[in-house]
Amino acid sequence: MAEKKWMPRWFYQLASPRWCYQITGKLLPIFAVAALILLVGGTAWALIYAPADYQQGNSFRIIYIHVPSAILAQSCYMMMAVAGAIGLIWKMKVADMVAKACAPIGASIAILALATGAIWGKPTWGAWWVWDARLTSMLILLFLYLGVIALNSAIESEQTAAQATAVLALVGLVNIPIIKYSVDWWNTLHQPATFTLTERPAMAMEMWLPLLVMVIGFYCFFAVVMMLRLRNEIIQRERRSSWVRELISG
Amino acid sequence: MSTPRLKIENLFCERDDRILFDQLSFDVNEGEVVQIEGQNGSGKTTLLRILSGLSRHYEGDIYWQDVPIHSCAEAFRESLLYFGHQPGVKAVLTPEENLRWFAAMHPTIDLSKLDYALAKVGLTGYEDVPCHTLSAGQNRRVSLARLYMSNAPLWILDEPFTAIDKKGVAQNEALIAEHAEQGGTVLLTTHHELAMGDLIRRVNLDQLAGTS
Amino acid sequence: MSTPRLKIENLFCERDDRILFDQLSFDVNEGEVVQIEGQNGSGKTTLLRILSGLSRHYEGDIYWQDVPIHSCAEAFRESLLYFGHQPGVKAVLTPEENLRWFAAMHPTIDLSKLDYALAKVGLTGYEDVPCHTLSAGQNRRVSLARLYMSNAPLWILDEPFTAIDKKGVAQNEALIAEHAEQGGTVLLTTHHELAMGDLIRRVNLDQLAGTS
Amino acid sequence: MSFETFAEFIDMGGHGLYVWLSYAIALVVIVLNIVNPLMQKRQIFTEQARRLRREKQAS
Amino acid sequence: MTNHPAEKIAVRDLKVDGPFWGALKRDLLLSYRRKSDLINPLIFFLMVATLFPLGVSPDSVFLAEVAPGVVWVAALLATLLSMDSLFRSDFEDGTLEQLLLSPQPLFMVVLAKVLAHWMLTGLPLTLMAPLLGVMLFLPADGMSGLVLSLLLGTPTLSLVGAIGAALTVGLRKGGVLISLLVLPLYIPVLIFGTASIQAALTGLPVGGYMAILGAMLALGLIMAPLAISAALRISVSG
Amino acid sequence: MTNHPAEKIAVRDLKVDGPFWGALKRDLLLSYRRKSDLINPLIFFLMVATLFPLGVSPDSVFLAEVAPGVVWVAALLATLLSMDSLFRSDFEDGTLEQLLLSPQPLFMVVLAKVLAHWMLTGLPLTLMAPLLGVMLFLPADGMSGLVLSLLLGTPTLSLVGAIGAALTVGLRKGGVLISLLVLPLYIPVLIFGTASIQAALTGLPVGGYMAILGAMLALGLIMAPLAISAALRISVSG
Ligand code: HEM
Ligand SMILES: Nc1ncnc2c1ncn2[C@@H]1O[C@H](COP(=O)(O)OP(=O)(O)OP(=O)(O)O)[C@@H](O)[C@H]1O
Ligand SMILES: Nc1ncnc2c1ncn2[C@@H]1O[C@H](COP(=O)(O)OP(=O)(O)OP(=O)(O)O)[C@@H](O)[C@H]1O
Ligand SMILES: [Mg+2]
Ligand SMILES: [Mg+2]
Repeated sequence: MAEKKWMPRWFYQLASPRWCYQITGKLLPIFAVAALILLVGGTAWALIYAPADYQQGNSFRIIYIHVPSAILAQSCYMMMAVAGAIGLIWKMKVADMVAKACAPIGASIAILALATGAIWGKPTWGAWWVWDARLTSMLILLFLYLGVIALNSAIESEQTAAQATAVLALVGLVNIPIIKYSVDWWNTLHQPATFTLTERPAMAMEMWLPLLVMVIGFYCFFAVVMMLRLRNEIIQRERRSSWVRELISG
Repeated sequence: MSTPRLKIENLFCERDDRILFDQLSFDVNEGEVVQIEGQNGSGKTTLLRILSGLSRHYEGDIYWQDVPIHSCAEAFRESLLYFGHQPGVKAVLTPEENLRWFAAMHPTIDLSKLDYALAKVGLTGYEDVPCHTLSAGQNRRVSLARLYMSNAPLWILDEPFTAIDKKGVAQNEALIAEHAEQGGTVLLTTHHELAMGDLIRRVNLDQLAGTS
Repeated sequence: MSTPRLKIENLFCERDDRILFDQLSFDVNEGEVVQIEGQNGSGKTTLLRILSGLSRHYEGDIYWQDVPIHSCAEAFRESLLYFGHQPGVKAVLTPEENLRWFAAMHPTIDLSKLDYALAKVGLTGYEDVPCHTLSAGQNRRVSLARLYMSNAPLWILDEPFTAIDKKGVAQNEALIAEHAEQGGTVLLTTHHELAMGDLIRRVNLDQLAGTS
Repeated sequence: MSFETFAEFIDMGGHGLYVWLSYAIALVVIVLNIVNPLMQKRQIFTEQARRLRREKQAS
Repeated sequence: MTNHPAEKIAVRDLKVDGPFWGALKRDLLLSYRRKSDLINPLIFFLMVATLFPLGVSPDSVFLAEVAPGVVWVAALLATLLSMDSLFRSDFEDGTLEQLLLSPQPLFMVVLAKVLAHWMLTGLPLTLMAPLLGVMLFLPADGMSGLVLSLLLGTPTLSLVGAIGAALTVGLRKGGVLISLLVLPLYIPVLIFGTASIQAALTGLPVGGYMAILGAMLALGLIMAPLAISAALRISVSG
Repeated sequence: MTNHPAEKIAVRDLKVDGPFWGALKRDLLLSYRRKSDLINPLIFFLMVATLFPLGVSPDSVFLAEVAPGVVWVAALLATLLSMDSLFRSDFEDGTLEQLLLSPQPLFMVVLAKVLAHWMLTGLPLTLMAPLLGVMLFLPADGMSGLVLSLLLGTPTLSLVGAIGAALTVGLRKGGVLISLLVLPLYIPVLIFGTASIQAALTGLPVGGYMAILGAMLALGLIMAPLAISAALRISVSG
C-alpha cells in the first residue's frame, strides 16, 4: 500500500508474515535451549542451594516461581497492547497475530502468579486469599486478559477480532496504572496492612541471583511459546498463499 | 472525458473461504443507474456495503471522483444515501420522528420536504403512529421516504423494493430514473424485473464468482 | 359437495380505529391456491396471522373442516405450515440445525428429506455455516426448505418470495402448484406477479377495506 | 546445599505441600503452554493438507 | 467448492427428536454456540464476589458474616437479569411463532426451555458457590447448606422468572418490567435460602428449610409451565 | 379517514437539529416512549436496597456500615447491566449503519448517546441515592459525599461501559461479554467512590477523591468517544 512508503526496511520485513515465519524458525531453537537451561538450572538452584528465609523458612522458595510469573504477566500485557496498537494504526498483520498470541500466554501466567501467591499466602498469612492491593490488581489483570480472550474468540472475522481486541487492550493499558494507583490507596485506607510485600529486608545475593535466573528463564520461555503460537497463526491466516501451500504439501 | 464518479478497481472479496468476487472493476458515471445482479448469496449486499464504506473486508481500490475513498470519507459520506437490508427505522418512533432523525444525521436530507415525502410514499395519516404498528411494507416506505427528501448525488439501494406493493415499486422506479436524469448516480440490487429498460447498466456477480 | 377445508365467515378486524376488513367470508378447498392481495398495510399479514391462530384480534368465525378453529387447535396445528414475515431461523445455528429443530417441533416435517430440501433451495455446501453469515435470501431459503419436507395439507405463506432470486421464485411457485395438485391448500400473499395463472384464486383486501 | 537429607528436601521444613504444589502447578502451566500450540500446529497442518488434497481433486 | 451430498446423506443421523429433547438440545446448542452465554452467570457471580469486598470492606470477619446473603442475592440477581432474554430472541426472529404453532404440547417445550435456562445459570452458580464462599471467607460448616439451598432454590427462580419473561416478551422493552413482576415472587426463596445457610452455620437442623424450598420447587414445576404457556400465547397474539 | 396535509405543514416545526441535539433528543424520546426504560435503573437500585437487608441482615448499625459500598455496587451493576442495550437495538434495525454513514462527526453523536444514557441511568441513580442512603441508615454526614461521588463517577461509568458496548455490538450475544470487558475498568471508580464516602463519614476531607473522580471523568470524556467511535466502525464492518 502506498501509505507505507516512508517506513524503514525492517518494518517492512517484520510486516511480512513469511519473513517472520522464517526468522522465528531460526530463533526458536535458541530460545528453547536457553529457556530449558535457565529454568532447570534456576529451579535446582532455587530449591536445593538457595538458603531458607530466616522468617518464612522454606515456603519462601515459592518466590522463584511467584515473582517471575507476576512480572511476566504484567509485561506480557504491555506487549499485547503495544502490538495491538501497531496492528491498528499501521494495519500490520503480524502485529495483530503477536497480540493474539500474547493473550492466552499472559492469562495462564497470571493464573500461575495468582495460584502460587495463594499457596504462599496460606503458610504465611494463614489464608488463601486476602483482599490486598497487589493481589487485587493481579486479579484484575487476569480479568483484563480474560476479556481480551473472550472478545477475540467471540468475533468470527479474524481482522475484526484483531482490531476490536486491540482497542480493548489499549483501553485496558490506560487503566492499568489507574487500577494500581487506586488499589494501593484503597488498601492503605481500609485496612491496616498486616503484611506488606515491600517491607521485607533486602534480599541476600544468594537468594537474589537464582531469582534473576528464573526471571530470565521465564522470559525465554515466554518467547518460545510466543513464537510457537505466532507461527501457527501465520500458517492459519496465510493458508492460501503459495509459500504456505508448498510448506504444507512439501 | 470527465472522471467517473465512482471507480472500482480490482476489487477482491472473500468470505469463509469462498471468493465472492475477484478482479471486479467498473466505473459509474453521472446519470447512470447500475444494477448489481446475481443470485442469492452471490455477494450483492457485500459489494454495496464495501462501496458505501461500511465493510472493510476487501482488497483493491475504490475511488470517489478520483480520490481513494478512505482519504475522502467525509466528503463521500456527504454525497451518499444508503438504503440497506435493514431500513434503519426505529420501531417505537413515528415515521415523522424517524425522518427528523435522518435529517439531523444527514445534512443532505431536506426536512422541508417531509410532508411531501410522506404523502408520496403513502403514509399520510400515519405520521403519528409508532412504526411497530405499521405493516412490513409501510415500515420500509418510511425509510424510502428519504429518497424524496435527499440531495445526495449517489444512492446505494440494497433491494429497495422488498415488501413494497406494485404501485409503490412503479413509483420508486420512476423516482430513480428521475434522479439519474438529473445527474444523480444510483447503484441498486433487486430481484424485481425493472421496467427502466436501457437506462440501466447491469453488473452480474454470478459469472464473476463462478457460481452456477 | 364436500365440506371446505377452511371456512371464513364474517371476519371483522380493526387496528387502531382503522377497519381492516369487515364481513370477510370465503372458503378454501382442497387443491386450491388462494392469494390474499392488497396494497401495503391493507391487512394481509393480519389476516394470515388470524387464520393461523396466532392472533385473536378478530370477530367472526373460522372453521377448519367444519369445526370451529379454537375447538380443534391441536389438529389444526398439525395440518398447518406457517411461514411468516420473520422466517423463524436462528442466526447462530446452521441451516441443518434449524431444520432439525423445525422437525422436532412439527411431526409433519419429514427429516429424512433434509438433504433433498437443502439441495432444492440451493444450500448444499452451506449446511454447516451459522445462518447469520448467510445472505438475506439464503436465510429465508432455510425456512422455505420446510416446504420440501412438509406433509402438512395447509400452507399459510406470508410473502414467501421476499429476497428470493428469480430462479428461486420460479422453483417455489412450481412447488406450490404441485402441492395444490396433490390436494394441498395454500394461502399466500406476495407482491410478485405469480405465473400460476388460473390455478390461483384471489382475495383482494383493498376493496374490502375501502382503501384507495 | 541447604538440605541434609532427601526427606528434609521433600518436607521443606513443614511447608513441603505448599512448595511442591507451587512448583507442580508451574510445571503444569509450562507444559500446557508448550503442548497446546504444538497440538494446534499438528491440527492446522492436517486440516490444511486435507484442504489442499480436496482442492486438487476438485480441479 | 465441491459437495458430496450422497456421502453426507449416508453418515447423517436422521433421528427426529421429541419436543422436549428437541427444545432442550437446541437451547443448549444455542448457548454453546454463543459461548459467552455459558460463562455469563459465572462472570456475574464472580463480579459480585470481587466488587463486594472492593466496594464494601475486605475484612474477613465481616465478609464471612455477610457471605450467605451476598451469594444468594447475587444468584437471585444473576437469574433475574438473564430472564429477559429467555424468550426475546425467539420472539424477534419468529421462532416463538413457530413454537406456538407446533402441535407438540407447549408444556413440555416450555419446561425444556426453562430446564436449559437453569442448566446454564442456576446449576453453574450452584457449582461455583463454594468458590465464592471461599473468596468471601464463609466458614466450612456453611458450604453444604449453601450448595444445597441453591440447588433447590435456583430452579424455582428460573421457573418463576420465566412467567415474567413470557408476560413481557411482546412488549417493545420488557427489561425492567420483568424485575418488577418477578421480584416479589423471589423474596420467599431468598428468605428461606439464606435462613437455611444461617441455620447450617449455627449448627441448627436445615431439613425444614430444605423441605420448604423443595415444596416451592415442586409447586413451581407443576404450575409455572402452564402459566408460561398461557402467557406466551397472550403475548404473541397482541 | 381524512388528512389535512396543508394544515399540518403550517403548524409543523421544520428546524433541523444538529447531530448532537438530534441524537440526544432521539435517545431521550426513545426511552420516554418505552417508559420502562426510565424507571429501569431505579427499580434495580431499589431492588438491591430491598434485597440486601432481607438477604443479609436488617440490623441498622450493620447496614449503616455497608451502605456506601452497597449503594456504589448497586449503581455500578445498574449501569453495567443497562450498557448492553446502548447500541444493540440501533445495530439490529440498521440505524447504526446510517449513523456511521452520516457525514456528521461520530464523536459528537456518540457523546450525545452516552449523555442520554447517563441522563437515564446515572442521573436518576444519583438523585435517588439519598433515599437509598436513608433506607440503609447511612448517617447524614455521608449524604453529600454519596451524591457528589455518584455525580462525578456515574458519567465515567457510562463512558467506559459504552466502549464495551461498542466492541460487542456486532456479536450475536454481547450480554455477558460486556461485563467481563468493562468490569476491570470500573474498579478504580468504585474504589475512589466508596473511599470518598468513607472519608466523608469519618470527617476527612473529600476534595482529593473528588478531584481524582473528576480527573477520571475528564480523561474519559476525551478518550472514550474516540475509542467508542473506532469500536463501532470495527464492529459494524465485521
Ligand atoms: C494470590 C496471591 C498473590 C499475588 C496475586 C501476588 C502478586 C504479586 C505481584 C503482582 C508481584 C509484583 C511482581 C513485580 O512486578 O515485581 C509480587 C511480588 C512479590 N510477592 Fe506476591 N502475590 C501474592 C501472594 C504473595 C505472598 C503470599 C507472598 C509472601 C508472603 C508474596 C511475596 C512476594 C514477594 C516477596 C514479591 C517480590 C516483591 C518485590 O521484589 O517487589 N506474594 N506478587
Ligand atoms: N459476516 C459474514 N461472514 C461470513 N460470510 C458471510 C458474511 N456475510 C455474508 N457472507 C457470505 O457472503 C455471501 C454473499 O452474501 P451477500 O449478503 O452479499 O449476498 P447477496 O448477493 O446480497 O444475496 P441476497 O440476494 O440473498 O441478498 C454469502 O454466501 C454469505 O454466506
Ligand atoms: N400491532 C398493531 N397495532 C396496531 N395496528 C397494527 C398492528 N399491526 C398492524 N397494524 C395495522 O394494520 C394494518 C395492516 O397491517 P398488515 O401487516 O396486516 O399489512 P399487510 O397487508 O401485511 O402489508 P404489507 O404488504 O406491507 O406486508 C396496518 O395499517 C397497520 O398499521
Ligand atoms: Mg443481499
Ligand atoms: Mg405483510
